[in-house]
Amino acid sequence: MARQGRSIFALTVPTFLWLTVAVVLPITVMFYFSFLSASPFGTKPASLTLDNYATFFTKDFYSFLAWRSIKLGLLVAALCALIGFPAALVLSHRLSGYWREALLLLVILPFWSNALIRIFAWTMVLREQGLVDQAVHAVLPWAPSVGILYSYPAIVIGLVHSFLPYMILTCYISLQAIDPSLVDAARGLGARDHTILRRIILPLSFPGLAVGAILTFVPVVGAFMEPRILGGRQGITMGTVIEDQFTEVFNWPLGAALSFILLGIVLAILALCYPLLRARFRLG
Amino acid sequence: MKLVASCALSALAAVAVLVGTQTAALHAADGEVRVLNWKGWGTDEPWAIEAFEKETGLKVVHDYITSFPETFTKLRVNPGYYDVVVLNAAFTQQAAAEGLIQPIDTSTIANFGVLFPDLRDSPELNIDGSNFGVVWMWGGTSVSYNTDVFPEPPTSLEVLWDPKYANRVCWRDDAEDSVRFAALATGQDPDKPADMDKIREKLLALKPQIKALWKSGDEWLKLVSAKECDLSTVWTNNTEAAAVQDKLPISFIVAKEGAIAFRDAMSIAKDAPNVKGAEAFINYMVSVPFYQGWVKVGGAPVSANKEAIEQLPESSLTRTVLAAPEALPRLNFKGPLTDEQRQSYLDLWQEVKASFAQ
Amino acid sequence: MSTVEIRGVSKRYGSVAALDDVSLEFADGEFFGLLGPSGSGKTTLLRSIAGFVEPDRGSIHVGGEEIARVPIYRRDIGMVFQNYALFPHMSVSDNIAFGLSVRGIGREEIRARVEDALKLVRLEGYGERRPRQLSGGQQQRVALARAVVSRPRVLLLDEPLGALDKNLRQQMQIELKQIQRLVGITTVLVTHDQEEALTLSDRIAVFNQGRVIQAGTPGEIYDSPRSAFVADFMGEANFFIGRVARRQGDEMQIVLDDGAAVMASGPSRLAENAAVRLVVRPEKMSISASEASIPPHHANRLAATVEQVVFMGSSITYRLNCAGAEVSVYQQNQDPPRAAEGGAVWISWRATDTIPVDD
Amino acid sequence: MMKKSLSGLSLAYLLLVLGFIYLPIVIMTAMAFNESSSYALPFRFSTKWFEQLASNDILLRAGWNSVLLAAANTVVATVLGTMTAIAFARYTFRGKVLLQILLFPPIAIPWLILATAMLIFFFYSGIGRGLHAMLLAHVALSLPYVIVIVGARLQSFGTDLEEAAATLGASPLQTFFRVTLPTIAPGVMAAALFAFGISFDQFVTSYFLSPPGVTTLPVEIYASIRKGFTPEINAISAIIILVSMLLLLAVSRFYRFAGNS
Repeated sequence: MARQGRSIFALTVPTFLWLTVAVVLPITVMFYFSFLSASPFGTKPASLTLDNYATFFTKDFYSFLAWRSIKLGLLVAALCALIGFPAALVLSHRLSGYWREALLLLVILPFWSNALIRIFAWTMVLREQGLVDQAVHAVLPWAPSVGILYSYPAIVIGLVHSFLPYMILTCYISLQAIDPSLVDAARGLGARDHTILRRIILPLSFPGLAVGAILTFVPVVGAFMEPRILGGRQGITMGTVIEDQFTEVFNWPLGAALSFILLGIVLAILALCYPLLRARFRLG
Repeated sequence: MKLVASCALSALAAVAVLVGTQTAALHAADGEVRVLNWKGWGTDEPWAIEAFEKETGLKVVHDYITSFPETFTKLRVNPGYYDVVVLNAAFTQQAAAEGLIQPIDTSTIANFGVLFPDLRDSPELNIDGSNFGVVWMWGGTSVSYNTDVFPEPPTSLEVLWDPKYANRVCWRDDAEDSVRFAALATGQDPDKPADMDKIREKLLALKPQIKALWKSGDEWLKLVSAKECDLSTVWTNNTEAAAVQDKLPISFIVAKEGAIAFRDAMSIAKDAPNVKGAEAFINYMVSVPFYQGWVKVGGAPVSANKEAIEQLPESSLTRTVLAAPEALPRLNFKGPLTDEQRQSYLDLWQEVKASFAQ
Repeated sequence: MSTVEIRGVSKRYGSVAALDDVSLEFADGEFFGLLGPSGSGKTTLLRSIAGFVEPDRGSIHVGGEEIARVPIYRRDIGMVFQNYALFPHMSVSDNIAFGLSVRGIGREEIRARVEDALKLVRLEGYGERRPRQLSGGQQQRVALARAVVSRPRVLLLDEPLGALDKNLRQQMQIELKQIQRLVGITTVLVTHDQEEALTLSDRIAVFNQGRVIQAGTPGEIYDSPRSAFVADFMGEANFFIGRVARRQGDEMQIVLDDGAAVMASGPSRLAENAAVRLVVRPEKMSISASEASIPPHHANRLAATVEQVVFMGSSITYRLNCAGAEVSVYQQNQDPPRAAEGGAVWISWRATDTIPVDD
Repeated sequence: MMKKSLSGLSLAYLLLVLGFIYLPIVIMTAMAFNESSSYALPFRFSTKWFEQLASNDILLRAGWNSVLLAAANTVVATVLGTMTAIAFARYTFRGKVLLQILLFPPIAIPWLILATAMLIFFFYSGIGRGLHAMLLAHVALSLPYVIVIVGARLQSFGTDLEEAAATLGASPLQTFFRVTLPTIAPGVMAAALFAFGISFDQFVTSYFLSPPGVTTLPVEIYASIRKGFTPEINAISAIIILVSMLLLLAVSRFYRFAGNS
């Protein structure tokens, strides 16, 4: 046991310490701030209060926006899974050798480009007279103009684009580990494609799908850049509201309280799903 | 394995180089003037830095902000680092009260005398007899319009609410400006609006008009370039830059209800390591040659220097529309707001935006 | 090559005793089978020897050396896993060479020994293939070659043939035994398949609920099970319950519950009047159509009714009802069938084939 | 379905997805060659942004800083994250759930708030600002991604291979480098690529934690947005994407990281 204990210690302590210094302690400080009546370092004396948390419940639009952000997160995660899983399946089980490596790289690489520039590029695609519009008119000249920029769908497209690589990647990793002989065996037993998909591939690749969904859902709930630039008057989210508390009015306590409420909601949703996932697929 | 090893090695080398660069940056403090400002807001014009460095032998180092609250954060966490800080005059009092900036010995600023006295000696900058900021530039936030759509310039703010331009307004996503515009449009004092419900009503009524809510000058320029907006609320100097540099069909008005104006001033940070250098830099920044240069490259606001103003071309929008004698009385210079006001403005504006999204 | 001594080893998981005071000795070069139902502790013992499990109490000695403090990788063992655990990213040769190369053995020697190992398992020419490209039986042989190539002190086999189909399994059993004889490594086999254990092992230990129920040669275990569990687990057994009526030396007369008397012969600790459970192996019994045709040396005889006759090829299995109890009898497929379903017959056996067992 | 043949339909689908992913990248690159500084159309070809970039020392230096920082982050985050993922997958221990929960804040709390919190804490704890602080932050933000990505891969494999290696005489280190790592290499490489991306595009924390005078590419880009950034940014982004693409494609010729076929 001692030997194993040492290994665990050596494997986890660096990460533990790193996260403690860089995340836990700063967040603890911020958590403390969220109970202050005024911003620290300001001229006004600050006292402890629960008002910042109460604000969330007293102003109707906060809960409206929180719910909106969660719906957005679910929608984007679902779309990413819908688009990304088949792509990962093709990559992992229909391709091999150099092309598989190359295409996988091509999926991840755009992630290295600047998010702001990517978003501005989307504005050129989605606006009236933009690429989509012109493509539609090239085929159907009489069609009405289709500018979907500055709308809810534009936000969704931008976010799906930002997070799709996560989903493809995590699904790919799980799918790639499935032994093809398992599938051959199933086929030998007379299973059809959709049965194989449902009974073998989906359950076995579920860890990847679940991780992909978490990595998509969680950050989308707090996203502010894509909604703000692509959403027009639809662009307000919980993320932008929190951002404004920090950048516009220097109200760290309220901004922090709102973030912790959002974090709490996200963790609660994940906690609700966790036993379900664990029981069924031995996740984690 | 070799690949992993070589990756690790190159990364270690990278860390070493990084640490090297950084120490170099932190230790070359002598003979420097450190400026905290928005990026691309005059002080970092390459030709200006070159001229100043040549004249004084001092090196100019810039650090940038993306919002005013950030200025305060940066000053707090880097005490004794910055020399010159560019602040909107509405924030100068607060910075002075928090002890983040120090009084300026105006006798060392040769150009101090030729600044517009109204701007120079306003109570926002001259606090209890001490000058905490030297007024530098001023400009407006107003309504700009597409000159192809409007052969005749509109005259009233009401055009923003005109159903004819539904879905064609690009509004600056800023709580304070939004409230101030709505206050002007409803005939209230933008510094102390009495009827906030009226302002809420007015802003809620914008819903069908709004095409996009923009936050940075860059976003706005891209919107206008793509011909997304017939009307927008925007800084006047950005409008002029778009018209002159990007050749866009655009101009702005000072509406009959008025326009919002801002003043930026230069302050010296508390415990600035190079006060002399800071004074020299401020003096250069309010000089005629600097303004001349900035006007030439375009996008300059209005100088607080009486003599420099003459450098604006006769045809410039800034001169003919904003600084026109008949428009000047309609400008409402932003006064300082209390924290409570800022918070209530933001709450109001967020509530309005939430209803836009419903 | 070494002896393995296991002394008083116990291991608990929570309230469950996976190993309960187990003591065994494996002789040098011996092929030892650990047999038992799943969860009986046999795998836990194997993994304790390998080092994956640390016993709570007791000691394990290999070649006289206590190995509790020796890390797995210095225990000098070879192991074949149920799913073979071949390294998918290595060729067959590299798989086999792995144990040699981590010990820092020279390239040339490795090459030669891998060649030998491939020859040993009759896979010459397959060295460059990937494990995925081999059949199940071939993968099994690679796993075996990999485990023995570094001449470990002990070879551990964890259900090595479990993943193969029946024909291949029988063929591999023979090969496995041959190879083990050839390399002469002390070998421990874990299996739940009694036939496999009997075929391969020099000696067998039968496990149940964390304890060794009985250990001995396959013949001892099969012919003289000491308990009902062993008798039942090792092949098929007919059980009778009765009471010792009379005892004289090694001879005993037992009266069954229905009043019939049965003779048993052999050493026993049972006193007169004690309750007793008897086991008779189905192949030790004969079926006779009439009392007269019962073989004369069969001291025991009972009347029964045939319920089912199952033709098995080399033998025939009769299922009979004998005074309410179900009895199975195997007969060689030599003579014409002695009874038809529904017929009344006699079953008989020798007194020495009656085995009294503990409950 | 598992035949390694590529039907037209699945290829078409993959290309469609790739097209979706690359659409903005293509446009970004095209705008680097467009004369307008504000993405205005019609398109007029010009290389002036590349010429201006060549003489823009600040942007070039920022770009170089970004590459170095991202490289350092990639190595540290990948190594630490892989270690932790292994501990998660192979052992049960006290504090495991706590550590797993600790992974959520860096993903779930908006980076702006995290960055502010880091700035305050680093300032008062004496860690200060600078590249070391940026590295501290970037690694913390990358770790959760590395751990889940590598973890997903590890979960697909049992402990058998590692046990087999141990019985064959491989020490834990030998086992790790010769068995575990090659098996999970696809996951580790993918995680490394992500870690690089997270750092390379990391604006908020870099911005808050960079001392004056030391900037990275994203910091330069965001600081420019009040006045408007020029397509020089597109030009440098296009160059970086193209160079890394060629580099990685070349590497993948020699090194398999998409997994064993």
